[in-house]
Amino acid sequence: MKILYFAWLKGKIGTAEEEVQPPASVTTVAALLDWLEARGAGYAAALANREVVRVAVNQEYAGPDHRVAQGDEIALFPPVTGG
Amino acid sequence: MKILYFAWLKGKIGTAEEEVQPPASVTTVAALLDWLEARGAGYAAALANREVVRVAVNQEYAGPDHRVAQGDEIALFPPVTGG
Amino acid sequence: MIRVQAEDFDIGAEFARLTADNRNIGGLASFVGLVRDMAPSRTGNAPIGAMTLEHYPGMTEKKLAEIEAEANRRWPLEASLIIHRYGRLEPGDRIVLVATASAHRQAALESCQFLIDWLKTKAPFWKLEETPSGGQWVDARDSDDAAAKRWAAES
Amino acid sequence: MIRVQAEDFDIGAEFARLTADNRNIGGLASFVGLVRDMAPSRTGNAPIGAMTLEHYPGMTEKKLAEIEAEANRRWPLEASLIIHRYGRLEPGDRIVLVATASAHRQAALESCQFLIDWLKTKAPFWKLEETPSGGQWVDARDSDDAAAKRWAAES
Repeated sequence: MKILYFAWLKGKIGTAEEEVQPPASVTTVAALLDWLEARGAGYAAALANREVVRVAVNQEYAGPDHRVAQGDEIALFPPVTGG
Repeated sequence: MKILYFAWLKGKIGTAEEEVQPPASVTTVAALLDWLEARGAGYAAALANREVVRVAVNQEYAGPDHRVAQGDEIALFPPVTGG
Repeated sequence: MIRVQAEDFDIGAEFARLTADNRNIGGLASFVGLVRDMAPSRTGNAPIGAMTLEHYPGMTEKKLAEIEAEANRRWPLEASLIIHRYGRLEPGDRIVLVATASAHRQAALESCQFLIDWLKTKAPFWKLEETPSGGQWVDARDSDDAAAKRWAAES
Repeated sequence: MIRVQAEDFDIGAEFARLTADNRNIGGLASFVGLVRDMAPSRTGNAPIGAMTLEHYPGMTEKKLAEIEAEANRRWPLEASLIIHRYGRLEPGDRIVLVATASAHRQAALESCQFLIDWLKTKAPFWKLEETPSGGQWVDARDSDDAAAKRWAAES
């Protein structure tokens, strides 16, 4: 599964993109965030406040219960500020 | 007193502008329109339906009770359709 | 700024002038009115060859300046512009440009809508359309009055 | 049409292209977002040297195309255009252009407001401002969410 990070999430985690292989028990967005948060201090800092973390699964906004699977492109980013 | 006519009022009355000398008793917009209406068939046709006649006195919109006086510039026109 | 003119205008150049040297503009809203080749008539849509815009010189400039000042009172605008043409115009020609600039987008968007609603009902212009059955003065529309009245309650 | 690009755009040329050969356009509404040289910060207004717009290539184009399609479903538009830039921009630079054209002005004005409200809250862009105290990611504003929510009830 490919994970993309944008804006300050990218800065805190220290990478723009990575391939991860979470255990089979990780089947939802919420579970994925829990698993990522445990990967290190940068992840923990980036994901501490879930209120300001938006998630897209295959380029569509997704809530915490949205399913994730191998081969998905997941993106984590703060609330958008375009326009 | 100078009177200006615009759009179809100009067409029906047959002139764009004229100088008139109404009697001293004509002191309001409504009285002026009554006086003009009696001046001929073109005026009568143009002023038959007061609902669609707008009046400006010295370039400000004016209601029927607005005062008119010698030296005023009065304009009669249909509802505007700019923009 | 307001301008009443027969000539066409260059939107890109007008916008550039409007925003030049002002780094506090975050949003520029605009509306351009154009001549259509069809117009609603009493018997359905009728093709329009051209139209002639008549106006009341003197009063037009006065009313446009007043409403521009009113928009600047109601919203914190950094710049504003109304250009309205008169004379003979053909389908596709520009009739009017309203542009408002502000630090924030909502002030720009609202004041632009306010200005165009207002000038539809108060600026002394009249449209004479050339139709197959001859010249026809365009009737004012009740919906335009209703649109302008929305703003009255706030004044 | 939507475009996501680093380069600037020419508003006059874009408008000309948008309205070319369509004589049923009576109104063209637009909004241009520009970079200001001041921005609200936690300690009042702070001067901005420049900003860098990051985005999510792929998702950006997808979301802009979706919302443009939605605007065309909700309003009878003759033409529509969204151009959003990314990369480093300086005060006075254009960020975004939204333009909508319709036979009637209200459809153009409303859909323009809808598109800009929507892309403020849904298009995956993030602004990094260069301030005297370093780079600072711009926070999303509650007022932008509220503006976008106005349109949800109608969907």
